[in-house]
Amino acid sequence: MSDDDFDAATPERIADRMAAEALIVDVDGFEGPLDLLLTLSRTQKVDLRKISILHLAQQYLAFVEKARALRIELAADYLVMAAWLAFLKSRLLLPPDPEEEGPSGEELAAHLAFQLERLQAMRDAAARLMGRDRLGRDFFARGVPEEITRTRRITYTATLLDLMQGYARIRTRDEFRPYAMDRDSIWSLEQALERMRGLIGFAGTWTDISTYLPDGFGHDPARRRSATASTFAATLELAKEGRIELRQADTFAPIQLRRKD
Amino acid sequence: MSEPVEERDESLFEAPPMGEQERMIEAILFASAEPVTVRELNERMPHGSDAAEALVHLRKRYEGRGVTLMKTGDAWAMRTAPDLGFLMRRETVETRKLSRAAIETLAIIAYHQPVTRAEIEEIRGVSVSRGTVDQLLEMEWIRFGRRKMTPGRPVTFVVTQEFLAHFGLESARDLPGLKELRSAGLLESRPLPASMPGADQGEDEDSDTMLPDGDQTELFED
Amino acid sequence: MSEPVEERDESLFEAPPMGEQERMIEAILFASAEPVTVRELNERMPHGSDAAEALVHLRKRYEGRGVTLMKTGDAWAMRTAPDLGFLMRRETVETRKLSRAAIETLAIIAYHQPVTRAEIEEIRGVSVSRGTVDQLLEMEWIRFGRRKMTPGRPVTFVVTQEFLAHFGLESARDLPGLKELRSAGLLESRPLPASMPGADQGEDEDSDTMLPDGDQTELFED
Repeated sequence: MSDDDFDAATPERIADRMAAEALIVDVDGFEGPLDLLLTLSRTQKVDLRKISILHLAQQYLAFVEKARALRIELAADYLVMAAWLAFLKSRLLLPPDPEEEGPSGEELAAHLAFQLERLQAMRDAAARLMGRDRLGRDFFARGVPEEITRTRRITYTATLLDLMQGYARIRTRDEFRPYAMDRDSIWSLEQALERMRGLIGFAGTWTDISTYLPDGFGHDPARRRSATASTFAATLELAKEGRIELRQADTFAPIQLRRKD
Repeated sequence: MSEPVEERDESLFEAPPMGEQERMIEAILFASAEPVTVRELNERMPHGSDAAEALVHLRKRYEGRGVTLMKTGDAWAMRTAPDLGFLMRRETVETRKLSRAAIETLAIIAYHQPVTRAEIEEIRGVSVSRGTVDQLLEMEWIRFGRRKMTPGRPVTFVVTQEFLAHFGLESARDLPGLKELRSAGLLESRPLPASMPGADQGEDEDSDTMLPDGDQTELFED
Repeated sequence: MSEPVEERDESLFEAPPMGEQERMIEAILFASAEPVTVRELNERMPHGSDAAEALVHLRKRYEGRGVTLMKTGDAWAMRTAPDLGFLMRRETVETRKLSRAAIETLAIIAYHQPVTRAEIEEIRGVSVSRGTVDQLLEMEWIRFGRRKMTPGRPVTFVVTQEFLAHFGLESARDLPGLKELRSAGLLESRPLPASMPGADQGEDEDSDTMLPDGDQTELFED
């Protein structure tokens, strides 16, 4: 078979060409060279296992030629396939060269045939799968599924030790009274020192000491007293450490501090 | 492989056999999210069907089964049998420690029974919430004792057999006394942490209800 | 205030009669839209019940009815009989139309699982778009399987229980035509001769040549 032969104007060939042209029109509809090859192979009207790969290669090359003639831009992989099929064609037509390495033309052709058959098989399988009775289309699940209600039952428990400790706690509460002092309104020296250490780094300019009172200690008199005392004590401590400078313009005037660099 | 619908409809000029109609309403009622009226059933079934009759058969078929046919208004629905409702529930049991308020109340009742609510409050130094007492009653660890012969004849609380069984006691008198508690090291004079309820006792109505959320969980340490 | 469940459990040291167990699984399966595993059935039924045996009875009872028992994997579900689908059009939820690429990809995954993206591309002859795989993943019809023990350790895809349930398949072994395809050698991974286009693409991603024989069959045995 030659190209001339292929182009001969027998009715069959014309049908082939018309098919090829029809294909060209919707070249976008193909999902790549293998898809195109599979479609072309159908024009051979034989079992995919008996397909003539040589003929198929010629059909494909003719298709690519037509596409070129019609100035249809083919994606690179179509052209790669065309080049490879041209190579395969020559291999199939020429007697095998004993010097040549790699698989023979027949092996390559057989693999291509396998790929086509496999793709077709998968397409058939997909169609059968989608044609099965399907949930929500052919058979249906319960329309009002009932939720499993999960209830949590809580049981309480206690040990004898809990009980005795609880009782002991109540009966001896008076012993603990001195310790149970209300510390809510107290701002301790330790707390003040810790707070000041963190803040003095930012005191580049003279700042009123009262601005260092912790949040929530500025209004209630008792809390304010406690915080003022501890904060003042803390500044003294920091001044002693040489970390800050203190100044007071007058007796009872605001005390100001500044970072000592 | 669904058959074309039209073909089926045309071949069904004659109503399908009653057994077939029964299957049909069974499937429709099963798949439907809402109860279906007889009229609607007839509309959906092949021409000439009698849904009302098919329903009679279907209802009989499901008698005593795990699923039953129910009529609501003039519509029908399939539902799981009411006696099997327990299968639709999943219960998880969680065991928690009694709250401090409950333990203290329980301890006072155990050591002082029979004891009135007012007495419990006096000993605890805080009022006892209804919830705490109810919880202990529900657990069947305490019960009402005889009324006190004092003005107002207040009810008293005593501990129950269940309480004794749970704590492995033969009688409430077996509870260790203060002296024994001390010698057992249960009364070491350790200050209460400042954040503990009872620290400013008296204002603290009931530690159960007054505590901020964060503290609440701590009481259920488990 | 007795605890119904505990009491029930205690009174049921003996398993309920088989007829009763049948009712129970009937109710549970009826109430659930999703398949329920035998294990879950046993967990939900009273102690000592044998869901597997009860299922045999129940399945027989529903044979030929408008509602039938279907098995997917080791889970069971009640479904309307497929031949009555025409009555149910009203309940149909329009499912998103799958593209041809998605359908083919799905079929390849189902028949070749576990399968890598490179293998899917080799079979289809084109690259698989992310969107296609994402769509199938989102529908929960496919999921990631174990990585292949080939260079690059590529991820694989397998179909899910949801896929099987949707298509009414008991297992992946029941895929239509699976045996024929296998005996025709169409589910084998044949190495690509070196000089073919695509042979060098995705070099390390995966190469079929590295696949141990019988890898294919392994996963249908579960």
